[in-house]
Amino acid sequence: GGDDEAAGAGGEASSIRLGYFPNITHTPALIGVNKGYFQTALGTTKLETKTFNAGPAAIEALFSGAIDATYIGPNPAINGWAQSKGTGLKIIAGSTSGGAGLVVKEGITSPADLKGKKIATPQLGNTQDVALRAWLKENGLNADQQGGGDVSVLPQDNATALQAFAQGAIDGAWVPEPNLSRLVLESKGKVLVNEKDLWPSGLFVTTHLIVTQEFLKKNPATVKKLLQGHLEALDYIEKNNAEAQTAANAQLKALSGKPLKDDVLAASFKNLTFTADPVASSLYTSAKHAEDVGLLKPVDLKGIYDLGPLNEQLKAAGKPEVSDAAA
Amino acid sequence: MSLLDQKTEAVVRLESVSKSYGDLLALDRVSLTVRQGEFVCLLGASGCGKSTLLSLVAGLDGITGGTLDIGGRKVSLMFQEAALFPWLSVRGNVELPLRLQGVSRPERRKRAEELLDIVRLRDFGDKRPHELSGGMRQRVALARALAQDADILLMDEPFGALDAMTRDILHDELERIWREQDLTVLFVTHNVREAVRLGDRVILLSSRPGRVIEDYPIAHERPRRIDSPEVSGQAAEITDRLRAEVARHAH
Amino acid sequence: MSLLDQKTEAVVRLESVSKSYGDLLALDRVSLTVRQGEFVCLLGASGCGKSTLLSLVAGLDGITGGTLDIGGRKVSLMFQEAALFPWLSVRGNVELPLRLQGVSRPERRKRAEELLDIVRLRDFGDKRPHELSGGMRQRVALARALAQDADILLMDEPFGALDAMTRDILHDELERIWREQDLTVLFVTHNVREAVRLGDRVILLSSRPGRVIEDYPIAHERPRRIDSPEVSGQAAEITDRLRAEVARHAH
Amino acid sequence: MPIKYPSARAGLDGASGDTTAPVADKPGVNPESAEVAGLDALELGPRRDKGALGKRVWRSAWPKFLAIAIVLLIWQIAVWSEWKPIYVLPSPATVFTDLGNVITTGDFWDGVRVTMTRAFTGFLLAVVIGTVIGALVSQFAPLRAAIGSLITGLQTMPSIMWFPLAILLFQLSESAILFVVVLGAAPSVANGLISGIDYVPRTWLRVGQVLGMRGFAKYRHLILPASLPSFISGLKQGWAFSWRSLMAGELLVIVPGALSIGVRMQQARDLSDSSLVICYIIVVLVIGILIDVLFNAADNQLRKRWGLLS
Amino acid sequence: MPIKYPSARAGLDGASGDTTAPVADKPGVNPESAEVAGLDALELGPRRDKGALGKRVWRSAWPKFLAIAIVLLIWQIAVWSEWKPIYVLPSPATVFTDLGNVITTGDFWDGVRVTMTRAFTGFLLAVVIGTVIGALVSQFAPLRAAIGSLITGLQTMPSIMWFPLAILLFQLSESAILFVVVLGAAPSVANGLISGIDYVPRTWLRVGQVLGMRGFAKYRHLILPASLPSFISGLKQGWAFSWRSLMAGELLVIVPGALSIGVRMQQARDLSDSSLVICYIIVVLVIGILIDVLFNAADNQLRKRWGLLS
Ligand SMILES: Nc1ncnc2c1ncn2[C@@H]1O[C@H](COP(=O)(O)OP(=O)(O)OP(=O)(O)O)[C@@H](O)[C@H]1O
Ligand SMILES: Nc1ncnc2c1ncn2[C@@H]1O[C@H](COP(=O)(O)OP(=O)(O)OP(=O)(O)O)[C@@H](O)[C@H]1O
Ligand SMILES: [Mg+2]
Ligand SMILES: [Mg+2]
Repeated sequence: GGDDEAAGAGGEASSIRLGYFPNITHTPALIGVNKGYFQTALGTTKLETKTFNAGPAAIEALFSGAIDATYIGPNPAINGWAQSKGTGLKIIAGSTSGGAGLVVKEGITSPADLKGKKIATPQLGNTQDVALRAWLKENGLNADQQGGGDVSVLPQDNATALQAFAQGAIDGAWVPEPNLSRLVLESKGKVLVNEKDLWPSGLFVTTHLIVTQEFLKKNPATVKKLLQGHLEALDYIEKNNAEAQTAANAQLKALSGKPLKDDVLAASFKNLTFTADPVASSLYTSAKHAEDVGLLKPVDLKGIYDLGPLNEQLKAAGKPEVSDAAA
Repeated sequence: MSLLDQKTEAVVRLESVSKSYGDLLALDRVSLTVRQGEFVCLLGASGCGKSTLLSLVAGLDGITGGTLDIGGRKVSLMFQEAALFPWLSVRGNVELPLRLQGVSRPERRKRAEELLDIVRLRDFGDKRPHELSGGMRQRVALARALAQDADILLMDEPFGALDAMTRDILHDELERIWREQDLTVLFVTHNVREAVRLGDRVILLSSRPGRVIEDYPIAHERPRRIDSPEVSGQAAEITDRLRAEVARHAH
Repeated sequence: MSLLDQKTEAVVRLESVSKSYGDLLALDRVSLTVRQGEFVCLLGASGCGKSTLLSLVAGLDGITGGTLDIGGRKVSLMFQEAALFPWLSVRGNVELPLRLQGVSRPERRKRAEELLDIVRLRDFGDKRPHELSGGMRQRVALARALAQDADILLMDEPFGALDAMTRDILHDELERIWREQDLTVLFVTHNVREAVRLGDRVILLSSRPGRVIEDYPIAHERPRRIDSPEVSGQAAEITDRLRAEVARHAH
Repeated sequence: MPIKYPSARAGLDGASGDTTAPVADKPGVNPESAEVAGLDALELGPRRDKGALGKRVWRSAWPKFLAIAIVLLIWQIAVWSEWKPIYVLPSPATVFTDLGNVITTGDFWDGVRVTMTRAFTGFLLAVVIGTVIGALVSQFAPLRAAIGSLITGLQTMPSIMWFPLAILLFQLSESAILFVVVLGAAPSVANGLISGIDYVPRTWLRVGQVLGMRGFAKYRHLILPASLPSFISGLKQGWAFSWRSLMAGELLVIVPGALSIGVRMQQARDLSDSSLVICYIIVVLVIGILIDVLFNAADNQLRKRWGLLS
Repeated sequence: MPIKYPSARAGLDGASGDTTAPVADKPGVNPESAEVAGLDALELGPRRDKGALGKRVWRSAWPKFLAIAIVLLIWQIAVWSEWKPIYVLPSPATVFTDLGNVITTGDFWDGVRVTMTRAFTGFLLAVVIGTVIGALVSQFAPLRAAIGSLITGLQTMPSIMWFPLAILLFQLSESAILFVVVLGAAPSVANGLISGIDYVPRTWLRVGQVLGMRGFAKYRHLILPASLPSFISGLKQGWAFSWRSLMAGELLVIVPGALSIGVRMQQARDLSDSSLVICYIIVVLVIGILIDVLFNAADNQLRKRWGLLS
């Protein structure tokens, strides 16, 4: 693993343990594993993958030294950064952008219609939750953390939210893909807000890749190779979109037994953008919003990114470099 | 046995009653009639089926063959082991049958005190069963059985764990209650003198499988004394018969 | 009591032993010496503290006052209730003490058969305790107590639930075993004749709180018969004394 | 008869516990009646409670303190050894500071109130339902054959699997949470009762039959008291199940108002705040221990009555 | 002595169960010894098992079928009434088709194998640990004072709260899952044992003391058998806890290859596939019921031995 004894010459580890979720927003990881890009790039370094169902468990595993790197959403990354006082992890690349929004019941057409309604978000204080609250505030509606206010915001896990929506127990949900598409396709929900439209360039971070600082320091060469595999996976998705869908779904099936339905898969892919750009500005803005609504203690995110290795790889491949600047 | 003279009503009637536990035959065609107000004592070797007979009469077990009829009368059984309920105080145990009969609380209390008085445990009402000696527990069980106010009283070695003196006292008390309430009593004991002291009839059961082998009518005048020559004499006679019976099986 | 002649060793020595349960004084300054090989019978009213005395000697309860010394000898106690273990067969119950002594399986089996033979339950080894009658259970408990191979045998009304004949047989057996193994026996009973039949001495306890009030040496030649005139005579004498004692308290 | 000495002295002897025997003044004098009459009254009131109480409290307290001290020590040593980074394994000091901050907010106590209300309501419901089901199942052979084994089956079902059904039946309401709690706890209660009933000694059942107990009276006066030990143990397990189910069930719906303990625990995890996670672990343990103390009090009471505790 | 009639007929009588009394040929003749000797051998072999066995199976089967039929009927009626959309409440037919598809894949059985292996390993570990802890706690008063109540406290802790600790101690491994399972189940086992030990009748303890039982022998020959009923009931509860913990714990780490039941359940939920969710509810119920059948067999065996079941 990424233990001391594994740190070889030239900053190469004998193995790397990579985490990701069996989730469509983690497509680059799914492809990279499915197509073997990571292992090819890593060469003699052994790749061990672990899958998680939720961010907190991935962070727990990362901090406990059970994994070295993981794909993860922006929220757990910020929390992990804050809890470890900026010593636990670094974001080294973007992976996925977009693919979230507010789906509501038939009959709700404007923000004003949401008054007195119940809207689910995946978890208090996560990106979608913050996005919803910020959006509500912009539209003159308030919602408190205990589920009260003009709009009742209810943190619920995705499965519960989907069921509750299907049965009419909630009026809407601000969720990421593939649940967005499933609410639309399976439960006849309507997209009231596509979060894409709220961001300047239409891009906002959904998934990125993080490593422990310790691993990054000890094994920079391995990290570079990991990034190489990551970029190759992204390349493949860009060039072979249809095959990428199939491959991602095959990996999902291998991990979870059941693939996504084709229409959901296609709709989700349409909403998602796979890019190495971590869209740093959206992370900062989102964190700012979270602080504004009191869901995050003020946290200094300076230094959370280490895009050096990524940019080296991008430069080598002749692609534009990315930036961790706020705007 | 020619007890078919129907001067009083037959209260318990067994005709060729058999009982087997699996393959073990405990009672073999026992026929026995107990009339209203009779005090019948049962004697027999250990394991010959006396307790089994009582449990059949009480309806606790089903008979394997024959007919048994008690005419739907209320039966009270005092078990061989005291079998008190540990979660109730002594008084609670005695009051329980009264409670089940729906007797009011003060009335219940009064009756229980009386009964505890009879068994000489007036001061132990608030104790719990585990705080009593073996003989005391047996007496509480007696009080509980008496509290039931049944027509037929079945008693399985009720005084086995008592000293001679306490036994004498309770003999008198039991006789008085039996008289006053016109009870029908079926009384199991190993003490032949006790049987002769108390019974109108003494029934001898054979060794397993139990069968009725003798039926002694006891004709002495009451009140009797356990150490009177009449009682001793007849007891000696019955004891000899019993010994002969048990000896036949002792290989 | 002037039994301080040390011709044989004192095996059980109680000096002013008292025992109280909470505020209830069960034994009051009991002094008693039992010598090696002696057969001592205890008589007393129900609830006078006989079982308590045995449990103190067996070390099951702590004394409240006085001194008690059994010189670290092995004690076996046969309880007033059979207290067999329901999860073991009859044979298993009898074998248990042997098992605890580390006796080998075939040896154990043999000993258990012998003991069951002694208590006349040879054919019931495979039964479970709940399939036995009250008297049979008591006999199993006796066999279990004998299996313990102790120096001091404490017996709490061991034959209370047995018919006269079975009792006689077991008297003989017990006497034989006591002789052969040179046991020291402390025997509680309510049957005065039984006490005279078996004992070297008969100790009379007063009513609660128990105190030693008489100590009768029994000098008749062994073997004795329970219905012999000597036994009857002395039993009558002791019974009278006992009645007087119990009557004093019967208000 | 001189009646005063023995009873008075018997009390003293108990207190001092010395080895001299209590003596009646004149041998042969019978203090029985007075003593017995006197002691019943005595036993009702608390006796020798001054020094003994302090001693008893101390006897039950020191092992707890020692255990806590040992745990804290090991924990602190693990922290000192820098086995894991401080943000993964925070020091006891950090955690207790955090805990202090948490429990001094009124909000927290509101949450505790909300959660405890749900826990007790759900548990009581579960006890009622479980008792009825347990009694019926143990009474009717066909019912036992039909659903006896289902009870354990239901017990093994993770609470979250009931969410769809809960939402289906109760939408997102308090009732949905209670539904999950009841489904979690009732089987335990029922199983405890069934096991207790199955092991009621046959003699007692026969006594009951002779006393003419039928139907409800039989349950009231015989079956329930006789199976109480097992029932209480079932209740204890049922409580644990109901609490666990509640912690999951509270995530089902957030009723506007105070944040329940279940939600707070989840949030502590979501924030990857190990110190806060440990805080809530401690909170849940303390609540569990307090409830256990209640159960134990009931249990000891019972054992004392049954003569199993001296 | 004529020895053949009584024992031969006794067997016949048992089989025919008629109401005529078995009679010895000549009154006064004693068939005791032969009969008793004969019956011991007889009782070892199964008796009257032909017709009776079929009858017994049927007696325990029809209520089950009836119960299932009733549930299916209510369900189908709910579906027919179109109370909820079909994708929320699928029809039994859909579910059973799905179930058929699921259980005919080898993959599913691999998953069952993985999960059952974990369940049994974890449970066995929990039993060993729980038994040792239970025995120690019930034996040593200070230990009980120290951690007795903690046992229930631990029981109430939701499994997910142990995840951080599990990962910390065991990384992402099978051991981490087992850790969660053991923490879930061991307290139940311990509590069952403690409650059993606490209620061992005092007389038996005294018998044990007189027989000179000490230490391990006392546990082996007295305490364990005497507390077995409560212990088994604790095991049953422990199994339920361990299974629930396992369902949560399996989400901790997904070992590539066969998908465990816990993961499959979660995924069925994640996919909002109600039919699949119900499939897995059925699977878990069936497993739970099968395990309960095992426990019941043990329990009935025990009750028969104790003379509580005729
Ligand atoms: N539940 C049972 N199962 C099997 N056999 C039994 C059962 N109860 C009693 N027996 C057997 O039936 C026979 C008669 O038993 P019972 O208890 O009636 O004897 P008893 O006359 O009361 O003896 P005792 O004087 O020793 O109490 C015994 O051989 C006993 O083993
Ligand atoms: N565990 C106990 N707790 C409280 N009191 C007890 C306890 N055991 C016995 N006693 C009391 O001690 C006294 C003596 O009891 P013990 O059992 O020794 O009498 P006993 O002589 O054996 O009587 P019996 O002949 O009836 O068996 C009784 O009054 C009884 O109530
Ligand atoms: Mg009997
Ligand atoms: Mg006694």
